Amino acid sequence: MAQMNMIEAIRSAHDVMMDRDSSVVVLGEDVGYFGGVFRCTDGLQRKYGEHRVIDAPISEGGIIGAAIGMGVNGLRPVAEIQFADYIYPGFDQIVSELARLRYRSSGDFFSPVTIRTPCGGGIRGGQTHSQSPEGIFTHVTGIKTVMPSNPYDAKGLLIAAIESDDPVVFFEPKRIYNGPFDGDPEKPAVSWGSHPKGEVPEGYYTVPLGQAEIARAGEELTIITYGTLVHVAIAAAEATGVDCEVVDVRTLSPLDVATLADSVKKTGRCLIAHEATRFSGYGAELAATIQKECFYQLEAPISRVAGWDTPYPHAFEWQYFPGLKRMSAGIRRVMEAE
Amino acid sequence: MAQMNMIEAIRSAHDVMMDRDSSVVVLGEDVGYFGGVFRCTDGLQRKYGEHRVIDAPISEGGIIGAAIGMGVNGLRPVAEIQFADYIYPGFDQIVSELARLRYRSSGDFFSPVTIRTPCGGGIRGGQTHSQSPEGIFTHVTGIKTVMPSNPYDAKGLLIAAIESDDPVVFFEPKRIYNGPFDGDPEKPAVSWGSHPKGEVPEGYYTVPLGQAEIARAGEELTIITYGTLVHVAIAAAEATGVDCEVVDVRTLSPLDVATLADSVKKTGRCLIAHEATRFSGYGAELAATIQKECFYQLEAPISRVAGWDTPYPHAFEWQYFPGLKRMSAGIRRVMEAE
Amino acid sequence: MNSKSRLQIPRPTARPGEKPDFSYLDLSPAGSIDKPPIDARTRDIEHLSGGLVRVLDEDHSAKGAWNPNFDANQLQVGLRWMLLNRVFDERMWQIQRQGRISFYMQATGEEAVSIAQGMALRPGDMCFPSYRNQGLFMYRGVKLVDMMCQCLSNTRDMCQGRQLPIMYHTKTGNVFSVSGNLGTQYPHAVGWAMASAIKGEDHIAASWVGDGTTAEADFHHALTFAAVYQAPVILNVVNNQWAISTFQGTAAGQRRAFAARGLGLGIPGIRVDGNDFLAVYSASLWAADRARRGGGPTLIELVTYRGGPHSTSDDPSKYRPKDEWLSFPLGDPIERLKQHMIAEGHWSDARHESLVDELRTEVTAAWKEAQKHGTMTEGPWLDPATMFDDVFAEAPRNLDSQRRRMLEVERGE
Amino acid sequence: MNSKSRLQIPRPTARPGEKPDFSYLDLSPAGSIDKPPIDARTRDIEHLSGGLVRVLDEDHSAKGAWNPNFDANQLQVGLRWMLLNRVFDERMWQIQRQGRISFYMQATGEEAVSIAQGMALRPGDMCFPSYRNQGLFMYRGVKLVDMMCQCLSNTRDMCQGRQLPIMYHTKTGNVFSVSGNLGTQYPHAVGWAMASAIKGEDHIAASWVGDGTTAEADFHHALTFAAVYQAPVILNVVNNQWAISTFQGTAAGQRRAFAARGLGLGIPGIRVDGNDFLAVYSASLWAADRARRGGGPTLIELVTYRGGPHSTSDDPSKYRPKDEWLSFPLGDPIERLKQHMIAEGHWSDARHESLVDELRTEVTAAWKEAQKHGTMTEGPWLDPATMFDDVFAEAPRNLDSQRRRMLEVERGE
Ligand SMILES: Cc1ncc(C[n+]2csc(CCOP(=O)(O)OP(=O)(O)O)c2C)c(N)n1
Ligand SMILES: Cc1ncc(C[n+]2csc(CCOP(=O)(O)OP(=O)(O)O)c2C)c(N)n1
Ligand SMILES: [Mg+2]
Ligand SMILES: [Mg+2]
Repeated sequence: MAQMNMIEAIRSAHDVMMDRDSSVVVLGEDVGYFGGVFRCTDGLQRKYGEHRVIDAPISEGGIIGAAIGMGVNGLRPVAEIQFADYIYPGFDQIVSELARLRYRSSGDFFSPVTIRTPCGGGIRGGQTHSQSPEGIFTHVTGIKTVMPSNPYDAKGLLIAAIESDDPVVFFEPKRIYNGPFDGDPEKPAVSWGSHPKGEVPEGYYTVPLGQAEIARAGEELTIITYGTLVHVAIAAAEATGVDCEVVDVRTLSPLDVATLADSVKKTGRCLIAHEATRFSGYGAELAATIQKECFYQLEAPISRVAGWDTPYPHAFEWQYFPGLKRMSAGIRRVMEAE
Repeated sequence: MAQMNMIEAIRSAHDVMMDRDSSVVVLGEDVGYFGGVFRCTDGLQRKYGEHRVIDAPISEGGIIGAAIGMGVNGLRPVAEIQFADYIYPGFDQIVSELARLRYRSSGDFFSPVTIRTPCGGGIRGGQTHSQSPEGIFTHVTGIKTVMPSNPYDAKGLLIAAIESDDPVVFFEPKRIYNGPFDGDPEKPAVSWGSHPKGEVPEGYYTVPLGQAEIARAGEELTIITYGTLVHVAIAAAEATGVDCEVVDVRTLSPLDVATLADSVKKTGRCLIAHEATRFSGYGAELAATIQKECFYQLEAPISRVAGWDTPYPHAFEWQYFPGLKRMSAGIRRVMEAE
Repeated sequence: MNSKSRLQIPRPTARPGEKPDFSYLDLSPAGSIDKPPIDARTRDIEHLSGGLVRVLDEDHSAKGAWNPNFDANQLQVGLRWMLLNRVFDERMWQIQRQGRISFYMQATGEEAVSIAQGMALRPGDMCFPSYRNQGLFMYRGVKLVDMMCQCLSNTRDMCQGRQLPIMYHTKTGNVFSVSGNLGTQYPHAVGWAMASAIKGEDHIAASWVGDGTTAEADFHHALTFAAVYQAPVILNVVNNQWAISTFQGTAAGQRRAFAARGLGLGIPGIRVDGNDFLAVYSASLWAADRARRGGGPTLIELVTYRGGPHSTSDDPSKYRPKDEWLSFPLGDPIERLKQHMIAEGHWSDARHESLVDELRTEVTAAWKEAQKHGTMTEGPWLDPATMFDDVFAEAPRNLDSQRRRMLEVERGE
Repeated sequence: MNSKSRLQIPRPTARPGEKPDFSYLDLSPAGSIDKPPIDARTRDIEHLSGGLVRVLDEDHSAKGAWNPNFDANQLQVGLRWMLLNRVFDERMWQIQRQGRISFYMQATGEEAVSIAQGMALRPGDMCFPSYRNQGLFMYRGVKLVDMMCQCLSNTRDMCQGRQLPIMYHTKTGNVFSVSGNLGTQYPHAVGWAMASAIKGEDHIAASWVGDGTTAEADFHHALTFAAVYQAPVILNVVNNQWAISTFQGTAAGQRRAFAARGLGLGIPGIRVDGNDFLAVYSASLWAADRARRGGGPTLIELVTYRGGPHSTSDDPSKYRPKDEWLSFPLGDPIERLKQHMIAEGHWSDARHESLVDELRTEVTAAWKEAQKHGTMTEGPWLDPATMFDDVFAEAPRNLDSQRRRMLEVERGE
């Protein structure tokens, strides 16, 4: 099997789908001739032409609005928003139109748009290149929200997203585009080459939407997380010596409650982690759901490890990022509670 | 003291502040000559002139963007967004600019904009005149999010919001503009005249931001809610005969955790209610916080009563709205759990 | 503060109690505007955005290069649908006033827009309407009874009770779902048209927004994308002078015509007498041909007047002179077409009266039929369980369990 | 699908390996455009958006009605600041390449924009810059060392480490905080200008966006509000031909000049040779005077070329000919002003060299000083506890407790 980093896996997902289905088109800022600022669409325009890989004006609202219209006319658009921090100008089209079109027309119209966008910090991008706004989208019914944590899932989930007749907002944690990251910025970067999930089939396969995965089996405590923090959680399990079960949510909405709840019922303890700011973040929904589902099994309050409730500060990236230290402290906090 | 409904109370807050502070200006669609589609700014243009009560183009993004610039230049703008369902075109300016300006300029620049917008259903407005998007805004750090449940609070909180140097998004539950509503659409409408919180001083006063209030004292179960559902909760307490303590959150962010947690520690049971869709709604943050703060006192899982995870359907308003029946069922659910 | 303010606040020419004044409208005499070839360069046809394309003259004759030279039958088709639109609106307004539907919006005075443009487009062309394009739905085959059932949110409602009245759609008739959010349909039309071009088809798209809506972001997005990719699309601005209480000057409509909004992007604009059925048809056909042959987008401004209140929730006497419509120099589109047909010998007052009667009967019959499928107070009822359908292609678990919960509560469990 | 597609995809005139081709630029000879009175009606000055206002001629003389007739001192002031901008950028670029700051963006080739426009505005006027207006910050009094400290996110950073390098602001210098989000500053400028008018003051606002950014919603919002209220504002589009890898045609810049974007709203536009220091100054002063006297907004397009990569994260050799800048017909603004000054007898190569040396020394000194306040690798350090400040005017409880938690974790508690 091929070794791919997340960028290559995402590119490959595009390639596979554009090859299989001539209705798949790609649009976004700098995605065409240049191949995207993160290179996720590199080579696609050369292969599929500029009528299917389209350089768009700098207008996130226009990109999503036009993509919706294309989708209504039988295409299957994949729109790239250059950074998740810049998705807000397209927010109205996502919430008011994309998410509701099928509902309001009783299924007569729908638009199978996939919106891909890199999110998260840890690349010294400052507050406008580091945000994790996924929680907001999970509150919008009618769209699916996805965030992969590795190349294998990225490709499989992206193919599933493109194939889905439902709109999907697909967040790509850019900190792990090139390799997993365990939350310690002092350590040398590692590549996906040595990671089992860096093995990615060249061809078509899917990872179904709506299914969480146990990323590390364990007995003492469940860490529910997704994206970059999956790797931090695994590292913190090793670092603390606590036998954590790490659940990778993968599809944030709709949520695979059963996999999460089963794990917490088993371990009796739960830590929830994400990079996004804590207050009203997606972790709140996870905590609310788990306390409800697992109340009688919980031996300690559910704890959250998350970005602080501030914008992402350029200078204090590592004090802001919920890295190894904070994850470990969170594990200890939950383990110590009785 | 005067009797006011919520519209009159809101209008009075504008009037008091425009009179006290010549830097207060009002802008929005149809707010000027016409006085607003809900009449909240009626008479203000006649009194303060068209240079301070400004009819704006239909451009929520432009209204908020321009208001930010006005605020930077020493004015204190109060912007009306005609329906909360139409706030999304201004979302980028709120999230990326209004909420972050003080932070990114280390306090050198800020813009004290208040954004008022009617929210919620129950007026046969269909899915684009009924939304309750407050949860989304509570995830945006740097702005305060407020929703009053009665005329007295509405005026006092709005004055506090206008005076605040921080930006505030101020949600007005339109279902209770003219009178409290206990969630039973079959009952005749009642007016604020008979409600103690319909007594509103004519002049200046504030209800401080960031403080919850006990709307009904009780011992058996705490219902945490806000806006229209405060009244439904009180009615459900009576209907079920359960001695509920109803906490009116009032300021959703920043949250007055202590008042909420103290109540739940006392009662040992907690029901959270809002009209917004449930998944990743603001109730999730409330549940996540309360389970953490009150874990050892909780005798039952925290339960949520909320709008279903669908758009607000025109025909099924009363099946959608978390009214008396659902609130009562929620109370019983929490009381029966052991 | 007022006294020193230097801000310039646009003001309508007349408010309640004042004399209506439409002197701000730049009018051109019927037949005075040339009709350029459809492959003319934008730069060479800028003047079309400043003048006013008119065919029907004061003396009820049809004049000039834009005259589509309709035969009697075509004229009668146009008149019939405009009248039906008017009669339907009147009836539905009454019905709302009786409390039998929750909301309604009329297109009174603007019927030429939907009908003439509907006729100028081909069935395979896709329409992205605003809420005032009910005429388009009718003309494109949606039955009156189905429109009424939508307004009733009853068991035959095409939206299954999910939408406010008038938010119609028709998949087979190629009219997109009306949105409550202003202007969002504009970039959809452009994207749809881009897809049509990508697929090598010659269907075009058309969309409609009001004068006030031009201030929204989507207006700009649509124009930009249409210009960049030369999308085969007609972008219409229905300038009915008012946006609820806000007159067109608050959307900068007084400095320069809305038709000129695309010029800076290289999109030609035509300003048309929106109450002149023949002019509207002809300008739209010109733009459609242009788009279909690869000439790209056209912006059409349709100058008209919102004859009625904004909606059943509105009271225009609060903000404009009661008799303003009567002074509107472009009159009433139905009356103008009728007089033209009479002048041409194709029509008479008597035939007109009997057509009105016939349409009223048709509408009454439809209303009777519609009520059989349920009203606000009487069954049959839509099954509330359906409110959980179509959020996604397939209901995920949370929706399924909420559906069960809802039914339990409704059953009092 | 490709073969049958009829979509029109805009294409730059040259890609890597191809011969640069700027034939698409409509150029006017220096001195050939008239200078209308500032109270001219928009309709009468539309031609200003099509031509190209130029003062500096091929022979280095200054020509025509737009010549501001600067004396030697004014010319030297302009040259000095443009050079400082260039020298500063070169140095900061190097510094980033050495890994000593995380990111940088140059204004190479576009220095006339910030400096000439800075000079044309009054100190009380408020600037809402884009990320390529560092020259404005310098000219308006921000010390080089303070700009460097911002780029270092060190203890003297005006942003307290919260922003990416180059996102400066100065309250006293009246330059707004640079945003990472494109175009958001445009409506701020209009709102600020509206407030100025409301307060009866005669300060104006100015803002800058790039060619690519014109496609964003905020561009439209700003123009609309500016037109409706005749806000005293200058809205600049810096057309440097590229938006990262996307050429200006993808923002519809090839069909019609960006300067024409406001015409449809009644906003006059001037297209200016953005590399002609004198023309930029003069056109900006004209627009400023116009705004100050109640004439409303002006849109200025500054035709220039992005001489360097988009940012330190970019590699333009991937998408445009390496030598494209060399062929740019409007040359380099610094070189052009220098040659003019030499031609006028105010300057010499030797003086130029020594000025460059002097500025380099100044920049080096500033860099030395800046590092004393902390670098990425060496202290002093900003206190991380400050990251919880200024989210709100006063930190609410959750932020206070998070601050404590953060400090505990950092201390290993
Ligand atoms: C995004 C958005 N903002 C505001 C509204 C509220 N609203 C509904 S109709 C209307 C006026 C629209 O005027 P115009 O575009 O001229 O269309 P007309 O009603 O005259 O046909 C407004 C402000 C809305 N529906 N959507
Ligand atoms: C809202 C938003 N979308 C996308 C980006 C990413 N981005 C940064 S600069 C840039 C290109 C801007 O080009 P232009 O407006 O021409 O300005 P220039 O860089 O040429 O000065 C893009 C797409 C952004 N910063 N903000
Ligand atoms: Mg209108
Ligand atoms: Mg550019």
